[in-house]
Amino acid sequence: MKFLEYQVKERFKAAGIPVPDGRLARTPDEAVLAAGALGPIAIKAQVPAGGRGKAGGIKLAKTPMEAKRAASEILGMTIKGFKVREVWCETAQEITREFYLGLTLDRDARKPVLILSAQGGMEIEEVAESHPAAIARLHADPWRGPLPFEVRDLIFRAGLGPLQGQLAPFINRLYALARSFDALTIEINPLALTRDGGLVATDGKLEIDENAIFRHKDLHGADDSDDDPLEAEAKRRKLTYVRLDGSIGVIGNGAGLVMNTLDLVQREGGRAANFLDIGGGAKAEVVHSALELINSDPNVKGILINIFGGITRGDEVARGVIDASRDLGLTVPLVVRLTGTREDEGRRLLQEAGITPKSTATEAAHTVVELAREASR
Amino acid sequence: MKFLEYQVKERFKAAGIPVPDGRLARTPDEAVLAAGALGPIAIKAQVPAGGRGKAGGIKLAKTPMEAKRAASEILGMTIKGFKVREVWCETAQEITREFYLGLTLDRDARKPVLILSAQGGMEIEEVAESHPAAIARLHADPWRGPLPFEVRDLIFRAGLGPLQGQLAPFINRLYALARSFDALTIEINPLALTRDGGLVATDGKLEIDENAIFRHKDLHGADDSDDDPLEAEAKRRKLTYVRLDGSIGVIGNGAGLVMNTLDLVQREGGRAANFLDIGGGAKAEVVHSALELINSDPNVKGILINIFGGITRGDEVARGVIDASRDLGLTVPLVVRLTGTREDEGRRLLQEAGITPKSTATEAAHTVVELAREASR
Amino acid sequence: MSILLARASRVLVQGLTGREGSFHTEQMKAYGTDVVAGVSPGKGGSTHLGVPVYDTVAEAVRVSRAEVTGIFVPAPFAADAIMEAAAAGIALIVCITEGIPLYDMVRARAFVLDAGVRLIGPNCPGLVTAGEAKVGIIPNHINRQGTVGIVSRSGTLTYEVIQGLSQAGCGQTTSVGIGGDPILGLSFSEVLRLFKDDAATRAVVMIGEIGGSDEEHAAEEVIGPGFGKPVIGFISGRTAPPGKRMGHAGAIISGNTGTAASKLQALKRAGAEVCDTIEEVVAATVAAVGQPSSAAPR
Amino acid sequence: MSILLARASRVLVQGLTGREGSFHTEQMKAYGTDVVAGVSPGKGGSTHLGVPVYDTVAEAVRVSRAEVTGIFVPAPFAADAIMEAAAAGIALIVCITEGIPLYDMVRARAFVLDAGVRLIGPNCPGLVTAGEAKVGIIPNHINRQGTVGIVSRSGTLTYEVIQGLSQAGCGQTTSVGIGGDPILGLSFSEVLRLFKDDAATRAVVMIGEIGGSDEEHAAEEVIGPGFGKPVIGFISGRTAPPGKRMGHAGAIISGNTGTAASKLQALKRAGAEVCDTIEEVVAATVAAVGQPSSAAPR
Repeated sequence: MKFLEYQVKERFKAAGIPVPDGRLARTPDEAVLAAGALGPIAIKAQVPAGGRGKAGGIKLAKTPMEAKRAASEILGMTIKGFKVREVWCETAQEITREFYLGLTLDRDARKPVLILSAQGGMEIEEVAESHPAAIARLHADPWRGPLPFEVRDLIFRAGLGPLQGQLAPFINRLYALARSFDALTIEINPLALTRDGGLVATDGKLEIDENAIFRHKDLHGADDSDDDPLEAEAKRRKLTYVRLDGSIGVIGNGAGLVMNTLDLVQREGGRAANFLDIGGGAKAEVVHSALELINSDPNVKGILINIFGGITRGDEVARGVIDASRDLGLTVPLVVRLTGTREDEGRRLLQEAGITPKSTATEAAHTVVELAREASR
Repeated sequence: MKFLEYQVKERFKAAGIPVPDGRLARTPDEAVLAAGALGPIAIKAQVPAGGRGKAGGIKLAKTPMEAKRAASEILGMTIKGFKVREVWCETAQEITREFYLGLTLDRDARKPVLILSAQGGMEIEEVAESHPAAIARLHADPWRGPLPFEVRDLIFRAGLGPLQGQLAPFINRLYALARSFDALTIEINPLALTRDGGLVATDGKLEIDENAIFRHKDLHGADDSDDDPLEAEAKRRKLTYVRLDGSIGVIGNGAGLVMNTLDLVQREGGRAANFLDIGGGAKAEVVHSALELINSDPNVKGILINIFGGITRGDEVARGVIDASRDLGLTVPLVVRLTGTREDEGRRLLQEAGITPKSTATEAAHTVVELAREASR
Repeated sequence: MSILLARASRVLVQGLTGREGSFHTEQMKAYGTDVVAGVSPGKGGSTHLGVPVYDTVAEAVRVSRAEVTGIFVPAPFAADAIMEAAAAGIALIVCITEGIPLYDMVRARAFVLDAGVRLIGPNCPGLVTAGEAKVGIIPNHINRQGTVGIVSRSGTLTYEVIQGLSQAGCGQTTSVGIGGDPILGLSFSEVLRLFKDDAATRAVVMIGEIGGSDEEHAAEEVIGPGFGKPVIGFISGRTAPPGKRMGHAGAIISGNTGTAASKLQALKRAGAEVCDTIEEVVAATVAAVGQPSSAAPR
Repeated sequence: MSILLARASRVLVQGLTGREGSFHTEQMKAYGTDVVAGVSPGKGGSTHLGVPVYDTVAEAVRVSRAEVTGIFVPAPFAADAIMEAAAAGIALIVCITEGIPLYDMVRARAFVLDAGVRLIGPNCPGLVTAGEAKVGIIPNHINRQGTVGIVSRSGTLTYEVIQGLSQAGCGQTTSVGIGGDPILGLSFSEVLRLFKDDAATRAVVMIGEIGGSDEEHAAEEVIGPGFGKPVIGFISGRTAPPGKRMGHAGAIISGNTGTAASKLQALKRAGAEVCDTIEEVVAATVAAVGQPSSAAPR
């Protein structure tokens, strides 16, 4: 789950991490009110994507009139596919230096890692590549968290020793926030040193582990798929779905198998319209729901279902396919490959319903690409 | 730092551990009001000591009139040297079983240990000795705390598996409370199972690590020395003081050395009037303050100062002794033994002030006992 | 011979009485696995599917002397189940459960490491020593006893490879699905080292996927001239669009490592034979082990 | 020879620039200790008492190759200082600080144990290898080189014994004050084992006190026929009134151990010579090592 900048800053503030004063505006007039209340402000497009600045999604406004003009320009823009519906108006900061502070899970080290750099701002990834020594890292023990001496050491290694007293609580609060929200990634960038010597989080990112959402049922993040009705619908159906740019609808169980199915479709000269993983142990209704979703995509010219059951049972899959075929009145060719747990029963059910399953994924991919090509002629 | 029952229960309640409803009463009339509001109540003397029940400090009252009589009897009692100034009036519980749940620091294991027994109540120490298997223990890793499976295992080992769902949160909250208050000991005894199937803490104890008081500056515990003016005064002066029943005032640095000085005084036929450890690195003012305290004790017939300086410096001690002798106009014999760091300077200062220090503790103990005996004649 | 699991292994099932636990315990028993105990807190003292049930793993291990556990408990409780097994002295933990919060796994993995215990998974299909025993959910009928070791990050692709090899007459020693989550127990490197030391294993098939850099590390640290056995490699997700997430966070592409290209290159550099399809994997493996194993399929 | 500390030991001081740190660093240097670095966060790059100061222990160790540290930082920060030293690869940590919260110490001690590092203290006087080096606050002039090892829980009583022995012409190998806190690093058992293996140590004086059961454990586990050297024991606090205890938890855990009687009995049973006064300890030790050491006092 991802969050918009202002949602992240609300959480920072609640966790004791200073952020600039700000207000949300959905219209240019609301931005005028914000400028009236706050003085000179930065007006920032609220979209769940990076690179807003370069796209013109951030503007400074010294007066309410300037705020109106800037907000008018930004509201309604499309940035990386996301329409700007809200802007965050916050007190403009007099910044003397910009740092980077982030936390992510390092899958190789299998630990959370805190990252601190005296060279913050937009180019942090470039810094990481060109001056790796400018990026100080601290792998926290997952039980102990970052200890005071480790945080001190991190700060001195980043060359920020003189700011130790101010930075250490920032780092501890960031870690506590990450833990309490099961954050996969949390970033303060830039972490700004202002003219008056204070530290303030002028931008932030937060992404929460979807697996841990059951612990955070009251959290509402950014809807990062609201501009794609199919992705939104898939989310509602709790299906792991990603839209792609081809014409073969792909349904499978297990990310590796689905990814491999995409590869096979491409080898056969086709291109997948989507990635859809029904996961392990899916019931007939899930298969039904997945087929219904794919069938509603006008780009789809053929559907490939590739199931190798372990925890998923062949009979459940077959029932879902049969019911969906009957209920949906499919007009595009459907190719099913079914093997694994309860394979015999599943295949028998399919045969009885007039669907002949393929026995290998390659054969199934070949057939669906062929049939889709014929159907399109 | 120790707490009275009602102070402990306030903390339990704040930590989510259920306790009976109750009110504090300082007069029999307040107890009447409590009985009016709560119905049948238990009236319990609030003193920082165990064994109240046997001493008659706990009575049941079914009516306000009974409450008045019971409170009149209990208020003003003296239990283990503590005068009863307050009673806690709480809703009488219909108890079907009594368990024991406690936490302490196990110095041998060097870990916190949770203790759970299905046989709670007053006789828990006897149970520990006669049926050690009836006492289940869990040594928690100090970083991880008790993990869910460990708590489950503790409950099953105590034979309380059927109450697992209710007990586990109790145990977790008790541990969290101990950690957040730096508790050396925390106990729920009895932990009562009531007729309606609920668990409630009907009595509790809490003792906090004095070394961690700097983290809990807003905490106010039971003043467990308020009946001894000298102990109260020592507390105000931040001196480690324990009143004993002899006549030789003893001042030393380091608990081991002071304890050994008590042993030596006894060997020489005297008895110490107190234990007073000025600790490591004491300044002249601390020595002055300690001497002033001991001199104010009418039981003291002779004073023995035994200092072996490591982090404590002989010159500082000497200055404190000299200033105090001058300011206080001591009327009882004073014997000083001084050696260790800056011994020469300290001894020289004392000599100049007319005090001849002894060089061994045995000699000093012998001398002070002799002089005190002579002075008492 | 084989690695990690054998006919004599005494197996515990955590979450035995649940729906998945019950179904797959029956399958494991049908395959010949010696399931000696189950754990379901509060159901201690009962029997389920002919297996005695205990309240805690500690008690189950004390009584049954189980050495291996298969975990089928729901995701919110699975990390705790892993740690319970590690603390009770289980030597090999196989966690099938999918969807465990990553911070839970980070802690559980540190715990397991401290305890010196092996963990496979989570979010994995488990492992089979062909013809001997199975812990997990790999379908029984596809395995065939032989000389090929399999290690894979993908559950379902593992089945593809096993089935393909078995149908080609090329059996397996042990097939290990290490799981697709970002935070895992055993890595490719660790399983490959075990195969290296297993006399019965004559070739190893390694099925990776995009994300992370475990494949790269295995290529650099383990595969190579010293490995002494042919390694046939395959990476799925080559046509996945960069940056989009594919189900497991494991497929997030990070930095320059983690891409299919980086992994394929590392495998080639280490001397592994890299294939484009599962069919090619099967063909290359059959060629590598000489002739099809003569053992009967089961 | 000696244990734990020698003339060649490279010593770091944490809290070097503080009042106590400064005073005792001067004393340590005066005794001949090789103080190679100090740590005071924020003062890195400066020099204090001729010793280079660093911001972190990691940096100090990297540059100075310090192996032993003496900690003189205030109680609220001392547990963190201990862990910093352990993480930086220091082999022996000596924590003088008094008044460290017990939960802090419980955690720090677990950390130190995980790191495989030795900790002496806290709330201890440190140690001296007579004539070679000192870390801590034991007065310099009382030590005399010889053949007696001393291990003690009491700070000031340690000085009594050292001085008594030295004045009787009976020098020491190493004198170790393990500290009087409930949660300690090295126990009596561990130090006694070191003395057992030290060829130069011909007898050991052990100064215990009431509370805990470290003395009992040492008597049962280490002292005894296998120890091979005379042990002279002393327990202080025999006339101390029993503590005012709240609750039962402490009694459930420690039962009847911890009293002076229990400790004296355990020591006697193990064959230690138990004394009533420090003078008796000195006399018994002189008798045990035969004749006074001939080394000059220093």
